Amino acid sequence: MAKLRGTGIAAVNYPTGMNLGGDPSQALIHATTSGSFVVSLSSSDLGQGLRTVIGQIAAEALGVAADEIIIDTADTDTGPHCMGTFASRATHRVGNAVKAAALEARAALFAVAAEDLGVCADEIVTDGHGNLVVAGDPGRSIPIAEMATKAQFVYGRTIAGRGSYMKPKSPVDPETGAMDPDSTEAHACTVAEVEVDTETGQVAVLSIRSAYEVGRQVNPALVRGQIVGGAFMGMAHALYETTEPYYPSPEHKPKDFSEYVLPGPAELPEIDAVVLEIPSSNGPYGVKGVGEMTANSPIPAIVNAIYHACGVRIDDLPVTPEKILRGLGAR
Amino acid sequence: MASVIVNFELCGRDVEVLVQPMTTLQSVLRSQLGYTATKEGCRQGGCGSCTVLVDGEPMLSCLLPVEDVAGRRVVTLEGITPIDGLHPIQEAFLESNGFQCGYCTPGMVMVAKALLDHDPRPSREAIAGAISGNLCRCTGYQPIIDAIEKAADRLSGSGEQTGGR
Amino acid sequence: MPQALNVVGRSVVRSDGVGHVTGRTRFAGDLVFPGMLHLKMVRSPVHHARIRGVDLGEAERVPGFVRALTWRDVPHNVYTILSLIGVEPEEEFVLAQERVRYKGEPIVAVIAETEAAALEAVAKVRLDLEELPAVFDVEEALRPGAPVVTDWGNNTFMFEGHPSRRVRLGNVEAGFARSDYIVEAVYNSSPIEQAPTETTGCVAVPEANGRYTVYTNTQALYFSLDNTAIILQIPGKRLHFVGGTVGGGFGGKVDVIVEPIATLAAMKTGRPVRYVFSRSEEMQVSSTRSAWRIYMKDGVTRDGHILARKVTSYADSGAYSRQTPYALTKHAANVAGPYAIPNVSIDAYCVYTNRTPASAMRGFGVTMGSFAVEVQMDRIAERVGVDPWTIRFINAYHNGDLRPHRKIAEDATLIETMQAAAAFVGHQLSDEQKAMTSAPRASLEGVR
Amino acid sequence: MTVTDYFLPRSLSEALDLLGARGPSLMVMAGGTVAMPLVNDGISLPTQVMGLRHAGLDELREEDGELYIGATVTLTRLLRQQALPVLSEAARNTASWSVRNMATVGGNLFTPPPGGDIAVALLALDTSVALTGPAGTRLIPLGAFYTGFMTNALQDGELLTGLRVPRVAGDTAFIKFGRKASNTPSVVTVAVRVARHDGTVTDARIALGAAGPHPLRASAAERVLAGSALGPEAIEAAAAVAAEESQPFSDGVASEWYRRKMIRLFVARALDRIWQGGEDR
Repeated sequence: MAKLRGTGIAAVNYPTGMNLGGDPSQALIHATTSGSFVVSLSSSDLGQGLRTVIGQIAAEALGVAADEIIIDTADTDTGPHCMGTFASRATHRVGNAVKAAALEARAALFAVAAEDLGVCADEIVTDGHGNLVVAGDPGRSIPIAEMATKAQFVYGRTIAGRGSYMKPKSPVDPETGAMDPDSTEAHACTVAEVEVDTETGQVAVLSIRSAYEVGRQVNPALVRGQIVGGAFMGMAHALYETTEPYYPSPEHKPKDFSEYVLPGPAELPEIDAVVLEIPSSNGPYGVKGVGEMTANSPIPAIVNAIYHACGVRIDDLPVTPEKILRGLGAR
Repeated sequence: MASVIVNFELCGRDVEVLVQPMTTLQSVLRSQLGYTATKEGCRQGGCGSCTVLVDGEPMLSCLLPVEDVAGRRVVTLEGITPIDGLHPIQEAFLESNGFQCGYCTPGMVMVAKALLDHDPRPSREAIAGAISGNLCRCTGYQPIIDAIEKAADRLSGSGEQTGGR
Repeated sequence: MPQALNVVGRSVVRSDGVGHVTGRTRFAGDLVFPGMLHLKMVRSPVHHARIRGVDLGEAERVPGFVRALTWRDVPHNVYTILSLIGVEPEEEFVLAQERVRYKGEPIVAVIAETEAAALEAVAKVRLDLEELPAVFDVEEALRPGAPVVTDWGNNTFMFEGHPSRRVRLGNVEAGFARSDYIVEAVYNSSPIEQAPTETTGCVAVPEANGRYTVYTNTQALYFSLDNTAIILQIPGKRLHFVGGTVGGGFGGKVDVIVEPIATLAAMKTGRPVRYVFSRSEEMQVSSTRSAWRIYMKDGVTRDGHILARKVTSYADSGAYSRQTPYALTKHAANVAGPYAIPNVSIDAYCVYTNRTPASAMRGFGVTMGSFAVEVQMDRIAERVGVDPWTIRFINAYHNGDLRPHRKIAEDATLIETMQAAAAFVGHQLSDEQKAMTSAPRASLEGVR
Repeated sequence: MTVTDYFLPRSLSEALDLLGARGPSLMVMAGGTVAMPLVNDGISLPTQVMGLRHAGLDELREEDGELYIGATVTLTRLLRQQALPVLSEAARNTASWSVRNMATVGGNLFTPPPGGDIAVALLALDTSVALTGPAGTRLIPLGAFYTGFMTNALQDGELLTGLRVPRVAGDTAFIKFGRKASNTPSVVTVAVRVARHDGTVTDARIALGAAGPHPLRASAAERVLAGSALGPEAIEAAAAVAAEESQPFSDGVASEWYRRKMIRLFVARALDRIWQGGEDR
């Protein structure tokens, strides 16, 4: 029984946001009487942590702690329009909208704080710890929470903001394909190690190690979650998954998880990554989208590693043990 | 058709339900009793998201006629969640980001609970084996195994123990 | 000077985490309403057929049966998924009318007091179908004489007058002529299911004020609302969509398949209606990542520069195009890869077959393109006789480069990312590779 | 269909009475891991169902060197018993923990291929099944229980009540090969038992799962081994014959072509494991 090891790489780019643009997202923010902020959206959290990440962006812009943000999503009666959670767009698009709304709310807060502190609004800064401070005069400050309460009950003012972000829709030239397909691009390079059993054709993925460049990370733990989960999904795509096991024949279409073959926890390889942060020019705080791309580079990296291991190049996904055995037999 | 009355213990309290014959425990929990932590991912026994403990053993509530658990002790995720705070297993899942969408999480936590009750210090291989019937499409399992390992550390005393009962 | 950040960049604990680990997070399918009815679908048992008749007689006699819906009940019986962003044609029926074009296509919606009654009634609907020849292979589907899936005589989607989404830069034939090597391969993938743990579903509830609240796990709340309003021909203000908590999406919950019919059922019965896919529906009927066939031909110089790339891609859209045309455009924009190639010709076809319709999935249009490109890069490296890292450094795009879609690159970091990966795994790069950056080239000579 | 009656008999006689009274339209279910998915999806629409979970058929005991396994003994209990490690091994490689807590040994005999891994191990051990009807219990070899794809030797009014695993000579090996390491449908399941005397095979069993319409024995391959000196040559020959005589099928997990290759490989690997282990005890 021969077990052959090999290493493969792949390097990819991935666009952030809907191809060609034209995909708006909007946000509304208002302060509560106790100085927390409600962010109203109609954006869906698929599990990637949209609520958390969007809350962090709002908190950053407002100068408050993340747990002062209440995310109210998703309800079409209360949340303004969002195109949807797909196309690696949410952190970029919704993030930009929320940042804009937060800055407007911040300006409203500063205006009333200026009145309260007897200074010009542009003399006020946030200290990152929930306080409004007169620049150059740290002694003169007021907690944001207290200022928000006073805005309601003493000054009768609304601390609120609106935000919207849309990259205008661009056309495609039907002859040349000239188009503007992205807002920014993230990158990944993955190195996969595999072991091929030449008698069964089975592939064990030993490791998937990657470098990612995803602009600014809003929440590194959640970025890592996407990278690890995406690597596993990429491995599943590369080696196991198909709704048409004999494609293009429609026979033997799986109907449940016993027939639709997915790797399980016992197939988990070592998955690790290093992340570069090179801020984008148009994402909030320089973000790029990372949600979708994480399954992409592992697939060719694994397929290239299989070739390196046993000299069989399979160009037909998924790379099942049967295809490898047939490939070994044909050599 | 005549409905039938079934009594069983649910999370420490006695419940009595009136059901059509062979209604699943899953359906009773979710639709009649409001115990919606028990999820519905396939009703085929293939995803583990409806896992509950019956007399301490993990079982799939989608495959269990509720009549079969008459007189037995059923524990769902609601039953191990303290009123305030979290069970150490839940805390470990939270800290390790052992979930993304959260849909498989109740089943994962219930299997983890049963595993740690049987084997307080499982190897990573044993953890992977225990959760092999629980599908997670988001995380790639790594953070889930991390979370269960962390919970084992805490519950068996090498880490600080908080919350839970 | 970059501002110091206080919250962005920190791994704060997820704000919905406690809900998830306690199971208190509420998903759409967790909701139960008094008087709630259940909707199950009668689906085509064959891949392609003319519908001669539907007999509901026996189904109507099942205890608990409430009513059935056929295409005649649907005010505007076509899906309009991309019409909101201007992509035509409207071609997919909400409930099949004269023909079914894939196995599993919905024909009759059955509404009953319990799920069991709905399932029994579904089993008792009699379909009279005249089976038609079916086509499953993308290239076969494009040949003359192939069974026709669409209503317009061929199996091709038209992109502004062309049967493919085209990208043209330079002159590929001239590029091939100047090349030392030609590297050609064909890459295939079969369809993949998003397989979220929570299946697609919703509950539609009539409200006292004449509106309908729809609790749904859609990835796009307004998109679903607007499409539902069009299909039901009611003003959007009568709809209130609530969601935001999705038990895994991966693109599979963008299709607006369950909400319109569930809402119609609620309108017709005056009661809350639950329509949640079974796992087998999610597996067999919900849209997939499409299958791809990608022909790739590259002209390469002896020193490893790719001079020309010609790509012909076919996406197997299945019986309806849903969001696949969008993916073809995205595919065409990206299938040259993160490399500087002066002559590019891409034709990407959206092909109809008698298969479950494909639609969005994570990496839509790009995932299989990246697979093809990156396996192709290894083929080129082997042909040129350099290692896989080197071929990628030689061809990596820089800022300032003209991409095949004619946008100037401005966020290129492939080189830095590869350098980081090499360092991470301990691969030794050459001094030249280590010194490279994605900064604009000193002279465009380098890119020819 | 809406079930109108769900019976949970508390004894075998009660179960037999119900079966007699209700006839073949009474669906019989034990652990529910095969039947309930079909009911949940509306593929199976029974009106009357009998669950055997509380019918007292869950005895697991050793007597006179035999292991008696009640039909509703769960796979978890089979896994934990120590009398026959090969059965533990088979149970460990079947389904997931939660399913093993519910699925029964008897039910495994009714699981369509590629399921039925426990039955493969039982076949290699010359197991008999006890079929009990109004007239009493008859014992038939497990191999005779299967009559075709999803058909068996049960007669109207009979229940499968238990299994008798005799004390048999020889060494055993069990290998389940699937697409993944655990909780996997079988590509092929192999159980072998080889008795030897002074290096010569005196008795051999080769049982296969996912290699035909039901778990089956590769009898021709067994004959190749019998009387041979167990070693690479005999192993290769037996494996080749086993692959040839089996009737593998294509499904979503593996093609017929691949299954046949793997039958040959894993019969050889299982026999090799016995050969490498040396002659027993």
